Amino acid sequence: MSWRNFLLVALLVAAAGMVLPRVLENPYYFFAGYVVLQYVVIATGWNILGGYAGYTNFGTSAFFGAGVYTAAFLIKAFEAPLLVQVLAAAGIGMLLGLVTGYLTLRIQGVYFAIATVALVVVLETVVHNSDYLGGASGLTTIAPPAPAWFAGPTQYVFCVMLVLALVAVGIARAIEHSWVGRSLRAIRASEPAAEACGVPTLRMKLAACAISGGVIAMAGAPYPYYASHVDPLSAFSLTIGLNALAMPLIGGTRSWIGPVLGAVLLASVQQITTVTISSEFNILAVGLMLIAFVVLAPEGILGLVAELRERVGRRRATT
Amino acid sequence: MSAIVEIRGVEKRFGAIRALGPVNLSLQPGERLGLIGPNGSGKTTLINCLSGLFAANAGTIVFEGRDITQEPAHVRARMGIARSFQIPRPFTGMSVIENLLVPMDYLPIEAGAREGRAMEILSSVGLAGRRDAPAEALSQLELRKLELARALVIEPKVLVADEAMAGLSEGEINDVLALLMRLNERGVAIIMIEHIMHAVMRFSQRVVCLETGRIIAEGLPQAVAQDKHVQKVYFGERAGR
Amino acid sequence: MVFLDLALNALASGIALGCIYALVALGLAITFGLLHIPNVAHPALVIAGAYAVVLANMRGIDPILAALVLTLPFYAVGLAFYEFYARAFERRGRGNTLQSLTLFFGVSLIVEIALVVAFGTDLRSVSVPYVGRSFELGLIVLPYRFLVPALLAPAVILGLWLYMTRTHSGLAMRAVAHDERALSISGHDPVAIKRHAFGLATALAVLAGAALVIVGPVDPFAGRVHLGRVFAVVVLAGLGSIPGTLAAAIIIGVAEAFVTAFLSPSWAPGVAFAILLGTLALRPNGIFGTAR
Amino acid sequence: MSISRRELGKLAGGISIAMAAPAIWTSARAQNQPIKIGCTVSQTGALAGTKNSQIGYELWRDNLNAAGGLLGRKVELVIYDDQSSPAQVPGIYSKLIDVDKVDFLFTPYGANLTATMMPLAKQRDKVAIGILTLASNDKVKYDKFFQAAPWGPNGAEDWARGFFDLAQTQGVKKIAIAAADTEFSKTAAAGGKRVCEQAGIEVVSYDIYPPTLNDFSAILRNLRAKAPEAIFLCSYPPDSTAMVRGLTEIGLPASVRLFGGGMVGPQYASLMQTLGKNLNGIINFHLYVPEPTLKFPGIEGFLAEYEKAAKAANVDPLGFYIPPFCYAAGQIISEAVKATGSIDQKKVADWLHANPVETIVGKIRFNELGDWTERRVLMAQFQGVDDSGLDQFRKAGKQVILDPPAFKSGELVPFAKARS
Repeated sequence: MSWRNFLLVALLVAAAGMVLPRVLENPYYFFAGYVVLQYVVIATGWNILGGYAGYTNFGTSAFFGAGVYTAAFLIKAFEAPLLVQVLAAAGIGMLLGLVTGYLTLRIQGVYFAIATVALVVVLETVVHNSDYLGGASGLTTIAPPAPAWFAGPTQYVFCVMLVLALVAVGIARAIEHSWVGRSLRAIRASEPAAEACGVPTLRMKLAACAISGGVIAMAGAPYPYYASHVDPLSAFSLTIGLNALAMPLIGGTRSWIGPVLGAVLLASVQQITTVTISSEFNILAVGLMLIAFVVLAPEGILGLVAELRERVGRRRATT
Repeated sequence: MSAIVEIRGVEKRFGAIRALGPVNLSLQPGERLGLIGPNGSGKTTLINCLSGLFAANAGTIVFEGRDITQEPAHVRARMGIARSFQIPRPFTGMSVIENLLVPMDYLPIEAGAREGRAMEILSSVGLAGRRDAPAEALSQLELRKLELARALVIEPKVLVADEAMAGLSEGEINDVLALLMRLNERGVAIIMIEHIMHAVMRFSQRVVCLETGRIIAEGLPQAVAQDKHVQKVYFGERAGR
Repeated sequence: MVFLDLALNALASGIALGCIYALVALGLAITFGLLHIPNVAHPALVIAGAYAVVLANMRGIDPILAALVLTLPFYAVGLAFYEFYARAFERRGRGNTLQSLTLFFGVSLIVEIALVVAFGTDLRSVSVPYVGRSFELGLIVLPYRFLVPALLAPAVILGLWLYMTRTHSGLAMRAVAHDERALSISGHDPVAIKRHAFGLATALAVLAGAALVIVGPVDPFAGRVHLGRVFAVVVLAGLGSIPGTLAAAIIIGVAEAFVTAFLSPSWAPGVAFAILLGTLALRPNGIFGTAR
Repeated sequence: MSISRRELGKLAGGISIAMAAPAIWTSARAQNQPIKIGCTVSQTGALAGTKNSQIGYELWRDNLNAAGGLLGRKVELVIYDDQSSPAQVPGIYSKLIDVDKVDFLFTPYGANLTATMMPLAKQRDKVAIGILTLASNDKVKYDKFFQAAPWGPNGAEDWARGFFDLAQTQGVKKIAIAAADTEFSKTAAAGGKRVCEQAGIEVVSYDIYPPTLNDFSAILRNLRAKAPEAIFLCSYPPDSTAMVRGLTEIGLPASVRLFGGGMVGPQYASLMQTLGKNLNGIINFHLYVPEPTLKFPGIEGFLAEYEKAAKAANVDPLGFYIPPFCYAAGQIISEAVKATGSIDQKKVADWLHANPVETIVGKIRFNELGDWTERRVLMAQFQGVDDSGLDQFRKAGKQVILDPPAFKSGELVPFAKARS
């Protein structure tokens, strides 16, 4: 897909998203859609570091939670508008990515993954001990009302998340198709070789970590608006960290479309199972799906498609 | 003629173990140097220190009159110190030509000229026909060639070939040797680390032998090969008999 | 005097707590540290072990005794599971970190739900005669429900360490972490060794489960709170170092106990991870790891 | 074309009939459809221990349907798993309201989960019955929210007041407070602290600890030097167990006469069974205990039915704590619907504000925020418990009610004496 086509599709999606609340009346689809889009942003952000550069961030919820609490803080302190919250969250996320990256990216992959877990617990402990942020009880965040143009707050926050998702995917795609993406792929394949080719690996990894952190934190910013209440358990939830890596895996980590596919698929399945299987078996279904994917399509949907294409090509070649 | 590389008193320790040094070694521009020594003698450690993957614990490394001891590897690469790896490290997930574009991203080459330049290098190593093949699909020989091709992109002044011929057939060894010779004719100084003795001896103007991190012999290939000490540590009991 | 009392007891309970953390982390020290398989399902397996011990205890069997016997079926489960894992990944090429993480994430969800279905969601505990009493030595008062499982840790670790350093298959297991090719040249089947190691790690889960359920009651989701900490222990120890695991766990346990006693208990969970972050920044290979 | 005023009137009338027709048709059809009540239950995750609430709902539904339903219509429950995660709640409740078109709501369990659905309930104007959620309506101030649990008015501050009333009558001057770092416990601890300040009781220590803590020796040791006469503990099941064990392992300062208050855990059968006689002397809150002063009509029958269902579902076999209030939550709705003969949200809410409701947990009157007008959180002391198992707790006399005075069923025994 060329840049022009990509932009065209993105604009179409954005326009469709803006019109949707006028056509589709039932607000539930916007609640569910919000969650799916939120995961598109998270998975896309995660993939910039985890997929392109090959550094598994296990502590995605640290960045997500930082975004959530940045926004909650801004609502409580200044009743700041959503746009300000999103930008501030992205800034904090980038800063956090930079600091974590500086502390830990000099070390190899597995250590980095564990260090990010540590970050989650440290941030969660800080929030727990902060009375201003509500501690364990959380913070009720009655956000300013939605602009009149939107049918309701959910539709509004859905559209905001849609824009964020397009921005995130745009960033990921831009990186992927540029020299930055090429350097990150080189790092993923072999760091010493990349370094020997003149790639400033540490600087590139820091950049990827910061951008990735910024995008993930951005995904957390509208949460206070969406849920009207933030609490440390939701903001720093293990589920977010695990979904963030399961989704790109399911879709495929090599290209921007992979995390998008994975997020849409897994988040939809999760949304659907919770409201159709009204028992603990909804979790079981998700667990089985993850295992099935890893075993049957280890390179994700993209890998599967590539394999199929190759097979078809070979068959054509033989006949 | 002043040396292009000056290694002075370089040491490398891992914890309590001293893997290298102190080592003093200089390389003349356009020289062909063979680096030999048994496994674990510190050859790769030495060139890791030279290329900047390891920070030396002591000593200085001077390149073209400039102290580069504190420079990170990517800076040294851009200055003209290229290397290949003992075990080929292709950039998987990319095509062959894209592998060569990675170093070019950091060189002042015009965007339009890059592909042509990359193809030139691919042709020179005989990989032109594989330009769009994924790196994963290459054979052992092709991987070795890609490794060298990638090193050539930065137009090195010094090239370190770390066992570039391991696992190749006799004919393929000759291919690679010829390739390195052509490069050297263009003025590139080459350090060859190799276990295949006849290749090193044929190729090198000067040979250095390392053992337990120190240089134990240095000189003309024949002289080093005859050295009692070298024979004992390197060729083992059989040669000593 | 009060200070001394607090400090001594914080030290004692910190060490005890650390020993218990070490037990939980031990299986992971093998799977993650030696085999490089990030088994995030390990804590869930530990809880499954705890439930198995509870079942045995309902028939009046001592939890530690029960756990020792149960190591055999758990070992077998581990073997079977590794076989599945190996078929899914390793024989088809490499199983990268991301794929394994996702696989084990799925497994832990399934283990949790299986426990819910089998046992319900109520807290379960064991009854042992020594719970409720304490060991006293001078100023130190340490509840037996900590002391007994804590003593289990050094015993298990010593056994494991002797096994790893003195026996043929133990040495092979450590070798597989470093150089698989060399091992297969010397006539070992790396897959068999790894399978054995994975079985061993799973068998250790039931011992850890017994320790946890003696300390306090468990529910099917209790493994989640341990996940971060056990990984922290394994990394702090330097991957694969068995004695290091004990030392790192004790460092974390003591740090938590001192923060609880002298600062505020609410900061305790963060402290362990702050240590980890600091250590990783300063000594990337863990406190007891050697540079690679 | 000109239209006369009369014609315009006719036209308007025609349009309004045309527009109303589908409404009439749907309401006729709705007559045959079940009345739906929706909620989430934490079937998985950290709060999965509360999933026995579902049995409470189901028994209410079954009894009601067996007696002919509501307004001649069947009653149907729509229940989903919220995975103990507040993030799941808004989406699920929107599904309940907007897709499943439920008529009434129960909240999820607990305040953090409920906080994310309250604005939605208010926005969609659905009557919502609170399931043990503390102070959930204090901020939102929703006029169609009603609390099933007896926290009473100003719950955040006062729900555990009984403990402090007892402390005052016992002449306690120094109290220590410890709470798990969770929403319910911290709210309770903060409320307790304020009550103490008003009552002139000195709070000698105030500890917040992480809910994963399982070694309380440090906290208990720190307490020794401060010599409190009462300890107000707000804990969750795992740490409740650890603390009760700590009582015998480390021991309490001899000065302590009252211990307990806000512990969640000793209400659950599994922990009561595990801790057995270690519970003696502890004074702790409860919502229902089988004492003679609490013989509300229907409660015993309910517990008998619950016991059978619980066995099949592998959940808490006693069911004193949450399920009766889930049943009562259902009754709050069914009584109001019966009385008003309607499922109109406003009529139901107005009726509930104006009239008391008879339930299996007693007669409930609601104030303007939907809380019970009177606090009826029990402070009960474990007395004469042995290690014989669960059945003893089904009899009166094991958990003696000390407060509120109206329900008092026995006398306080000093802590040390109760444990000997």
